[in-house]
Amino acid sequence: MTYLQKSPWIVHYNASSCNGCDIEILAALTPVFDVERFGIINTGNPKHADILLCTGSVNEQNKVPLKNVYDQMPEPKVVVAIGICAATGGIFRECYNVSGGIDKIIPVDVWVPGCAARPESIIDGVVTALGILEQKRLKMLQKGNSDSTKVGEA
Amino acid sequence: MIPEPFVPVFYALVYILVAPLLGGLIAGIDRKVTARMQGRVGPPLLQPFYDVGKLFEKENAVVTATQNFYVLSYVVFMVVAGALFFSGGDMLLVIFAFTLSHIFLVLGAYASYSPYSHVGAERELLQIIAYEPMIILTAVGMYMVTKSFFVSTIMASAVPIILFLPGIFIGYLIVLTIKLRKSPFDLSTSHHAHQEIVKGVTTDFAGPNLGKIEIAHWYEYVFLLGVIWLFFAWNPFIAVAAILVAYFFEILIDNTISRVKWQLMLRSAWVIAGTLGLVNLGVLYYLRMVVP
Amino acid sequence: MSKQITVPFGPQHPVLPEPIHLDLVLEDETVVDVIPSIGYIHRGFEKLVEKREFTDYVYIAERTCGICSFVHGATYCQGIEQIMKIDVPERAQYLRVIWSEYSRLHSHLLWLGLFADSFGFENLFMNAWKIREDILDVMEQTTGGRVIQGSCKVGGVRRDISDEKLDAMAKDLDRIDRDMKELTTVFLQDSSIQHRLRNVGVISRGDAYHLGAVGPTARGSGVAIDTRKLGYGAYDRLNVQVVTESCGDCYSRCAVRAKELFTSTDLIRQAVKKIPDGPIDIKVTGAPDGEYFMRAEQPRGELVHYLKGNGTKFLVRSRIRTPTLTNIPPLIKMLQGCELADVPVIVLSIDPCISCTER
Amino acid sequence: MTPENQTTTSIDVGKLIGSVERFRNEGYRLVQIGCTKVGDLYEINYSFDKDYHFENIRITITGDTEVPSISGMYWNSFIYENEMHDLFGIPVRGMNIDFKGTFIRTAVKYPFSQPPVTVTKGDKS
Amino acid sequence: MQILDLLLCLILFPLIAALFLLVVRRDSWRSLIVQLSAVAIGIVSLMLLVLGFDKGTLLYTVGSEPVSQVMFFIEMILAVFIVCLGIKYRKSLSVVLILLQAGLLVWYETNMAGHISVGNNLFVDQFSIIMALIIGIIGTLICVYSVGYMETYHNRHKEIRDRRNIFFGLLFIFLAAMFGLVFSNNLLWVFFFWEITTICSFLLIGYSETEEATNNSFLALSMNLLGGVAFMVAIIYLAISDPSGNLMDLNYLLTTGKAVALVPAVLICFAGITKAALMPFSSWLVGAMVAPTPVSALLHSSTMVKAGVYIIVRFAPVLAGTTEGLIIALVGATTFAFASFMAISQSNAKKVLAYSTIANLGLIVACAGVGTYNLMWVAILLIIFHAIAKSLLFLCVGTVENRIGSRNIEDMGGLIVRMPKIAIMMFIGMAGMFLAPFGMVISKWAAIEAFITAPFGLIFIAILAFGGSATVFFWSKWMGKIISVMRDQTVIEDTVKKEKWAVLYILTGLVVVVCLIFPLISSVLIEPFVLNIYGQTARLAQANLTIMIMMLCLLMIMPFSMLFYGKGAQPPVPPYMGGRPMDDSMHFAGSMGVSRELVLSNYYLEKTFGEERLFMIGASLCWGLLLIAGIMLLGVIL
Amino acid sequence: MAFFEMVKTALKTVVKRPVTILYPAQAAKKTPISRGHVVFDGNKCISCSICQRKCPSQAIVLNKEAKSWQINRFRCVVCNSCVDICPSKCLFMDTQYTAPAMAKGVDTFTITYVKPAKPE
Ligand code: SF4
Ligand code: SF4
Ligand code: SF4
Ligand code: SF4
Ligand code: SF4
Ligand code: SF4
Ligand code: SF4
Ligand code: SF4
Repeated sequence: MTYLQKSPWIVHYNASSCNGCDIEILAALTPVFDVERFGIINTGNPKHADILLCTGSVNEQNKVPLKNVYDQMPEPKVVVAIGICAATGGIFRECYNVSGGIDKIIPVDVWVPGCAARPESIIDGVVTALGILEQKRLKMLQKGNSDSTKVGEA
Repeated sequence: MIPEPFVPVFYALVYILVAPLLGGLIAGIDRKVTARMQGRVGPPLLQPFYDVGKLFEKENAVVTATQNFYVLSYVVFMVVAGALFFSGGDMLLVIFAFTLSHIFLVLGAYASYSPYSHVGAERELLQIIAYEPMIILTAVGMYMVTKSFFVSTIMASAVPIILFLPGIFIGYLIVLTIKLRKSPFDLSTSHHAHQEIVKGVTTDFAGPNLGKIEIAHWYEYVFLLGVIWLFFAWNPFIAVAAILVAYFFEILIDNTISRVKWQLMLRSAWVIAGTLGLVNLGVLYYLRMVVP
Repeated sequence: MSKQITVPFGPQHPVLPEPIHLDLVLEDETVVDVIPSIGYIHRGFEKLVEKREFTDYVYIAERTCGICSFVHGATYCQGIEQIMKIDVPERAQYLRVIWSEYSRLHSHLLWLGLFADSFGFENLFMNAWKIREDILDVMEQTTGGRVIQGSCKVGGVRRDISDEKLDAMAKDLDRIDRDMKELTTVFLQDSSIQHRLRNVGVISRGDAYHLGAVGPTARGSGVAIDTRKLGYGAYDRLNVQVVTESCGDCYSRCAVRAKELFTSTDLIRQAVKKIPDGPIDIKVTGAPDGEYFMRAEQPRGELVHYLKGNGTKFLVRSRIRTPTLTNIPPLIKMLQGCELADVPVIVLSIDPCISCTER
Repeated sequence: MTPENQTTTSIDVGKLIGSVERFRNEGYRLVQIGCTKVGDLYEINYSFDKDYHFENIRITITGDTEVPSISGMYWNSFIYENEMHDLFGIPVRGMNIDFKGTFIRTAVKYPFSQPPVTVTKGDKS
Repeated sequence: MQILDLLLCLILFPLIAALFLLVVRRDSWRSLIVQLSAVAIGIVSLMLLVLGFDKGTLLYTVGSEPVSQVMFFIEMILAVFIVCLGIKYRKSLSVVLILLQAGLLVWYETNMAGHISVGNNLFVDQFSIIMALIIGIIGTLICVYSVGYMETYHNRHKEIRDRRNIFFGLLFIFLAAMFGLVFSNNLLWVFFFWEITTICSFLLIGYSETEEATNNSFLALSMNLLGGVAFMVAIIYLAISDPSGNLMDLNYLLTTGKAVALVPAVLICFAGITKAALMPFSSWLVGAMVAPTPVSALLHSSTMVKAGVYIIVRFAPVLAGTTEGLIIALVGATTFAFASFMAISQSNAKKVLAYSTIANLGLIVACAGVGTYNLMWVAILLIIFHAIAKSLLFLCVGTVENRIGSRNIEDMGGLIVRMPKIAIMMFIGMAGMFLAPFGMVISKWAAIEAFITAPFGLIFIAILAFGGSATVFFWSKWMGKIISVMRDQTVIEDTVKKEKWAVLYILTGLVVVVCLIFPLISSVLIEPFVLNIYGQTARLAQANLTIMIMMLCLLMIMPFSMLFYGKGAQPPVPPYMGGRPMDDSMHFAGSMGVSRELVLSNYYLEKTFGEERLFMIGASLCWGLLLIAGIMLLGVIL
Repeated sequence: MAFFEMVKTALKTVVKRPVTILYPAQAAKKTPISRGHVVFDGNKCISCSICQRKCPSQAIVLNKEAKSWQINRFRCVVCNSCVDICPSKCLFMDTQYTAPAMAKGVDTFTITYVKPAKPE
């Protein structure tokens, strides 16, 4: 049994998006879409979060905070890139200040396309992420077990 | 049945086992009702349990290993305080144990030397000093009616305590808002943290530690609602009804009021304790002690 | 030893949907120093004019921001039209007004929600966004997009709205008005909200004006500037009421926006009544040669698109001066000496939008 | 739609402070300061508004000309002047709040002073 | 007669030690003498406990006339000495007061002393034994600690004249005077020792001879002399009301009943209030912090202020149920609340400790003023617990100050890493001050339970509730400061001296042990004493005791959970900084491209709990109360 | 000035049905003109490559030799530009949005259009 899939807490970071995708993430929290139905809470704090919802094409200054937010999330964790900007830089790909795509900085597990990504699409993306989250947890458990056996042997 | 001297132990054990279940359920209902007040469907009823289960599945990331100790102490003493209460112990001792447990939470936040935890810790302390007088006055009020600080005696009393302590009761409900971390007094931390200080005291706790804090909250809920019971102890049905109404009232307040700043919190909590509480006690004192 | 606390406020922070970077220096909870920094959203897309034809640049202009997307598109198009002296069909101009005002509704509701959240009033946030969904529905029904509408183009608009739909929209506004009335009453009357807003982040009329405040930030301090009064688009044929408040505090700014909701619905009704039949666009030939400072009223205030062309398909310069950019200096003034708990409230009170500010 | 009446006056850098002072004294507000690279020269527009009356003054300079800050008259000008420095590399003298090039940190230094790019054809990346 | 020997030994032995210390100038010798005498005094006071705990009140006659003559003589010399100093430093108030006091004394000696003879000059009962233990153990521990401290102190402060012989001499005279005070049954003797403590503290506060120290020492002197005058008036009043001098017998006086004893009781309590630094006289104790830390420790825990509350507690039975007693209690309660509030706004560690002391003394006086049997019990408990925890805290702060060169709480961040042992000791000391199940909270709890049945108890409970919560605030934030784990810090406590460690360990142990065995202390010493006076006594319910002891054990087990987490744990991660990384030197990327240091300070809430404002309010309230008491007293006399 | 202005709304909402759309159990909000994803009809494409040139984010790559038309849906900002501009109306905007995916890929279509023989 796993609770991880029933209680995915999110943290949202706007890595230089145009706001379009961000307000759709927020909209997903509000009554009409109400993602709390799935136990999703916007914690606003990477240390409490399981899923990083990231938007935007990642500009020069965002590299460090984005990495930091990701690093501060405890394992297991997944990253969902929301919007076209987050996927490839989209329409801003060619701008001098964007790196184009979140995967340039941190590993991404799920891509949610759309400009702006619709709330429903974001819900789909998070649901897809849940499966990956569970896999990661199992992997973590295995690793933990093998670690402890090692300690036992030594 | 259970031999006499073990009855309190039995109650304490029941509390230790049942309170988290009940507390989690209360939290679940709370979230459900809150969602409905906002026109949403809300999470499943058992969501709080999923959350805590999840937290224990996560990595225990700490800023300093000492955090583990403070959190564990927080939980343990919260349980001790509640168990003492339900085993019929001395109210004042319960209150002190309760404070002790909170101090551990605060220390845990301080330990991490992080700006948000730090501000959260300071605010948590401000909350403690805001509600503590009122809670002590509540105990004193109970004593003045029943001549005992022992919960067991208060429980056994056939007097409708609420009739003697209406002011105290209202005061208690108001500081309860602080304790339940509800608006307008969710200063030090709050449920979803759309807050200037992120998650305040709990900012730098993650995974299992956060789960423990949550469990401690559940124990706390049950204990705090248990105090409401005392006001109505003479009739269990009314007591249950009162708890339900009171809790609904708390949720309603949470949903219909903005967060205040610490100055107003301290002022209102103290003024309420100082007026409602003291006037109530004063009148009672006059009736009981002066008029024979 | 000073008793100070340094708080790195942002870039990642739950009350900020967008990265803002402030270094706060506190004593107890009083802010003694605020040092802002920006640059987390700067993409540098103004330079894309060198790569995209001026007719295609509108897609980029729209994505300046996901909130006033339409206004940016329209302002850009109008700027080009000014340079090229294109006479846009009447109907298109009215449609632009209608969509602009819907944008304002959606933006102000969004803001009211976020603002409520900044002082911990979750229910109000939910309610505001609930109403906002009605507006977005209309947007999607008429443009095909919820937040990025993409319905403007140089020379007109890309979609028409049928007259039946326009009437239905106008009728629906009555219900929305009612909901918004209930919502704004809470904002304007509730005493717990007043406790958080009154006398917080005060900026005087003179300061607001001279520090360059625009939009509700200026109008909250009693400076009656509203670029719609310039009469671009169809605004010169509509009765635009300028809402002002005099206190210059967060409450005033909130009140201005709350009241503007109703001036917007009013404008939409007026427009629906007056909108003529006819074509919605005109064919554009040639290329812009010349320059223009196109000014328009975004939900957050005066927006300036400076456009300069040299007769080729590629512009020489597009420079977007957004309301938030010019509202930052007043914001710095407002933050001085406030309480930590007021910081998000004050920051949000100018309705900051970093996306277009940094471009 | 009625086009707005916009006047643009070109002036010399040396006259800048004097002209801005005039606007300030007449109660104009600063709408924006913006820079445009035209060929090898830089046009800097200072726009003012009073009661919906728009006035623009322009200086045209080479990239290394030092521009005096107008923050003495308009406190808020630092926001544009820092931007001008960070994006165009134009040195501004005497800003009240000088971010020293950290206002907008860019991957490319002074991006707008780079020569304009031509259209990329068939970009396959 | 064994016990009498012990009493005399306790009074005289420190005196002899003091004489040696005054002449010895070699560090090693001094250290030896101090340590030996400390051990000796400690052992003798323990012997007193062993032999005397079950004996009730014992009275002893010791040669009265000659001793009294000597005392008078010494007092005159001291008066002259003070007058000289006062003139030198232009402190007219002190001069006036000492002249007034000396005048009264001379007048008394010439006009009345003739008829008066007190049979039993010395006495001992359980309360005296408790006080003797506090003085004999804690007081001497502080002296031992001082040796090392003063060495470092003078190394650090070269500008201060090294007068350590005088310093240690004074310390031991001080102890002797305290013993004398608690064993004296003759009020004149009490007064004599009372004056000695005043002057010792005056000299010790002024030790560093800086301007501030001198001013503060004179402030302390004036305030205490004011109390001394009141004391003298009380004595004269007694002498007038019963020329035979029977009333000079403290033990007798206490049993005569309110009619006779009330007026002197109130006057002496006034003296006690000045000495215990209650409001409005609290400023002298706060000012006394300029003295080297061991002096503060001594003043706050086992001597001086304890003399003040000792005498008030003695008179508690007389005060019980009187309006005057109530007023004195109110002065105490007001002091408790206001001092606790003021402590919130302080960042100077010693000042916080000072305000905490003042608050607790206020609480003790509040208990004593109301004076019912259970409150008397509480008052004594408070005296014990406070002495131990407070001395530990002062010495810890002193040690820290010596190492880090600051007594500011804000500089104590991360002590848990830098000076782990000291930090844990401070932690325990602070816990002892405000956390369940440690001493002070037990006492506070008992106080609530006791006040609730006392007349007008509600007022006191309310004050206790509000003031108590303030206590929680200022202690916790300080605790939080020392336990916050900062990175990149090194251990710096290994240079602390051995004997200092010994003292600190003993005191830390005492905090815990006394808490564990306090039921025993209560039943053996306090309860019989209270029973003897009131015919009934208080105690905590057995069930509660068990629970508290369980809690204490739990608290001691908890830290072991750390071991459990030790293995297999991930390395710590940096705190949440809004997405900005922080490096090991606690810097993060700030605005305008600067690297900014993370600084965290506690809240001091100056605007709400500012010292000046609150002192004004508190002091005026207390002045008002004292004025009322004074008027009532006049009414009684006339 | 009034206390608890919100109470009325809150209580009213409690008893009313939530406005939540139970997506995915219920269908998503959609309108006939919602912009979802671009559909390509290889039968009609005349390989003019206007779409490729006009696409603001260069999501389309046309390869005349290979007769392939590729769209990178993770680059497409669904602006409708290509649909508007396509001279042979072989592009169409479907209302269904592109589903989230675990990898970014490119959709490739073959152009099957055969130039009708010139009527002689
Ligand atoms: S994908 Fe579109 S809506 Fe989303 S951030 Fe990018 S441009 Fe904005
Ligand atoms: S804020 Fe506290 S009570 Fe609320 S969910 Fe979080 S941890 Fe629990
Ligand atoms: S802090 Fe924000 S998210 Fe959390 S309960 Fe309050 S309003 Fe809701
Ligand atoms: S508008 Fe500004 S400059 Fe003019 S008088 Fe007012 S404050 Fe002064
Ligand atoms: S102000 Fe700018 S970023 Fe904000 S909503 Fe408007 S256009 Fe978007
Ligand atoms: S007419 Fe159409 S198909 Fe022919 S070259 Fe031009 S764009 Fe291509
Ligand atoms: S919809 Fe827009 S972005 Fe997408 S392929 Fe077509 S032109 Fe390109
Ligand atoms: S899809 Fe249409 S525009 Fe694109 S190449 Fe084919 S025919 Fe031309």
